[in-house]
Amino acid sequence: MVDSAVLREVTLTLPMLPDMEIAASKTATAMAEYMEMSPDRIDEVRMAVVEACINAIEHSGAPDRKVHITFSILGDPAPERLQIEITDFGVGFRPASVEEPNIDQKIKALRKRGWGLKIIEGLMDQVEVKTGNEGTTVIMTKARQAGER
Amino acid sequence: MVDSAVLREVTLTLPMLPDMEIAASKTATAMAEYMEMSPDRIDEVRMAVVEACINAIEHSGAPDRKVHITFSILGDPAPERLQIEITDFGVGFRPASVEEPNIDQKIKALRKRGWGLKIIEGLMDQVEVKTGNEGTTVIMTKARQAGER
Amino acid sequence: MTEALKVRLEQHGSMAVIYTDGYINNQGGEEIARVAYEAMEGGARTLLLNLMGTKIVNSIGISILIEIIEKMLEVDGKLAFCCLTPTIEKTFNIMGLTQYAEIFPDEEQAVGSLSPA
Amino acid sequence: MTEALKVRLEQHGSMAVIYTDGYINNQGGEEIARVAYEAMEGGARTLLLNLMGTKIVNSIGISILIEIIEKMLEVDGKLAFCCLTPTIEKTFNIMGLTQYAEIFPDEEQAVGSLSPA
Ligand SMILES: Nc1ncnc2c1ncn2[C@@H]1O[C@H](COP(=O)(O)OP(=O)(O)O)[C@@H](O)[C@H]1O
Ligand SMILES: Nc1ncnc2c1ncn2[C@@H]1O[C@H](COP(=O)(O)OP(=O)(O)O)[C@@H](O)[C@H]1O
Repeated sequence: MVDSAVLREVTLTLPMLPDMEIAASKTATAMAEYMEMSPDRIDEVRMAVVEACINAIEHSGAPDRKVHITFSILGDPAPERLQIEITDFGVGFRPASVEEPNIDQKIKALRKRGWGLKIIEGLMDQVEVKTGNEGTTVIMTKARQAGER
Repeated sequence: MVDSAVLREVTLTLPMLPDMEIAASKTATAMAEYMEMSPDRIDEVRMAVVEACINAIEHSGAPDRKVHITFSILGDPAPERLQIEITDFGVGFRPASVEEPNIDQKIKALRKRGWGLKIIEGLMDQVEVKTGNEGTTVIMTKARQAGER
Repeated sequence: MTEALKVRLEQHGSMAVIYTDGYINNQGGEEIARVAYEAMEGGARTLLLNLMGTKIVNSIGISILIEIIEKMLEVDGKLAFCCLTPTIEKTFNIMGLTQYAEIFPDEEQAVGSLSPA
Repeated sequence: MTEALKVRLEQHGSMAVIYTDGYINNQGGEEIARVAYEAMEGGARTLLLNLMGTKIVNSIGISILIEIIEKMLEVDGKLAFCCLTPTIEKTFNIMGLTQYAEIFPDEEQAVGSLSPA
């Protein structure tokens, strides 16, 4: 991945309340459409954003009860990638302790949840999780077109 | 208008760059859909938001080059109204000096512009403009359903 | 960026129909004007703007449409609209634009009413 | 708020089709489960989930679908999907869900393949 300029940056702050992830997904759509990402790729971004927001809402316990999102269009000179940072000021977690979900096990397990991070990783080009006791930031990027990075 | 609680508040910050008003209009749509506003009314909100953003982008000269937007769902206990505040930290203006546009005159005039505020007022239920040398905030609300306020 | 407005012209003698697809902002308005003036130079005196493919406009774009209306009136022509979203129609009403440009629900009714008898 | 998922059931003996319309989140998933278990109690052993009207799902909703699959397998039945958006299909592939629930492009092909011979 080459370094490239931030062409546009939009920030969104959401309350940690049911269905607010949809607002994030619409803003993501607007940014992705602006850079003329293809509809199928936009849809994948939308789903990843929804999952990351739900995680912040469900697991962070952030005292400000807000999800802070930054959408950045990267590229130089033309838009190449959409980067989305989803931050909560919550309790954080240990990614190494998160078990990789497995369908054969989940189909019989009591707890069928635990798919969010795997889905995010499968749908985005790059995903980085920064987490600690001051909170969590998930940074994910998707290129405008398949094959670009 | 009765006082009522803020049920949800979402903030969006946009760079003052071409077409960024579309991101604001999508976020507005998400909020309005959340409260189940009717599609025609949502469309009116969208257009008003676009106009207010364009004004901030075009006229404010704000040194931070950003438009700051707060979407609030008001009601008690159920959502009744969507309030949208669009703020720039720019030069402000004197609303009293803004001439009311008139089509008979505009059709012949050199300057055909000057419709934004009139359109916003026509499409929203309530509009308030606070402006001074620290910037401008346009506060506009639209009820979930016609007849409500 | 954001996909640019697409404009298509169909001219039949003194009647021309312009189809738009996308956001009528500054550039979108300019593109419509370019095509409209082309049609006028080709002899069009009745211009129908079919906005079926346009779900959003802004007041800068509309100002450019007012310019086209002015130019049409100057040559004793006229401009009309069809297939507007309810919000765009409401906006044109708020502006009083309907005094200078008729609005039709669909193209058939527009053509029926605008064609020289 | 946000319009709740709508679910419609069509049952023909041991085959049932569930149509969804809207967001499959927690509540949406629960609603599908409720209708699915109703169908199973009514004798359904093959369940087709037609997601034509669903453009977005989340992983909480999908977990509930996994629960339904488990319940179907327990009674030697099966669950299949049709009319998925490319992203939902990709997500089910990422999860490996397709090992336990077949995916069909449309209802006709699903019914053709699932109906008892
Ligand atoms: N923002 C977050 N704050 C705290 N913990 C998190 C956050 N995101 C994920 N986690 C932890 O990682 C686990 C796995 O998350 P995920 O894969 O999304 O599945 P699920 O949310 O269904 O459990 C969660 O159960 C939680 O313990
Ligand atoms: N956010 C703002 N900051 C500074 N001036 C503004 C702002 N919004 C509106 N104005 C002033 O009010 C005038 C009228 O605005 P408007 O009705 O939207 O029409 P237009 O933008 O086409 O001029 C503008 O020309 C400008 O002088």
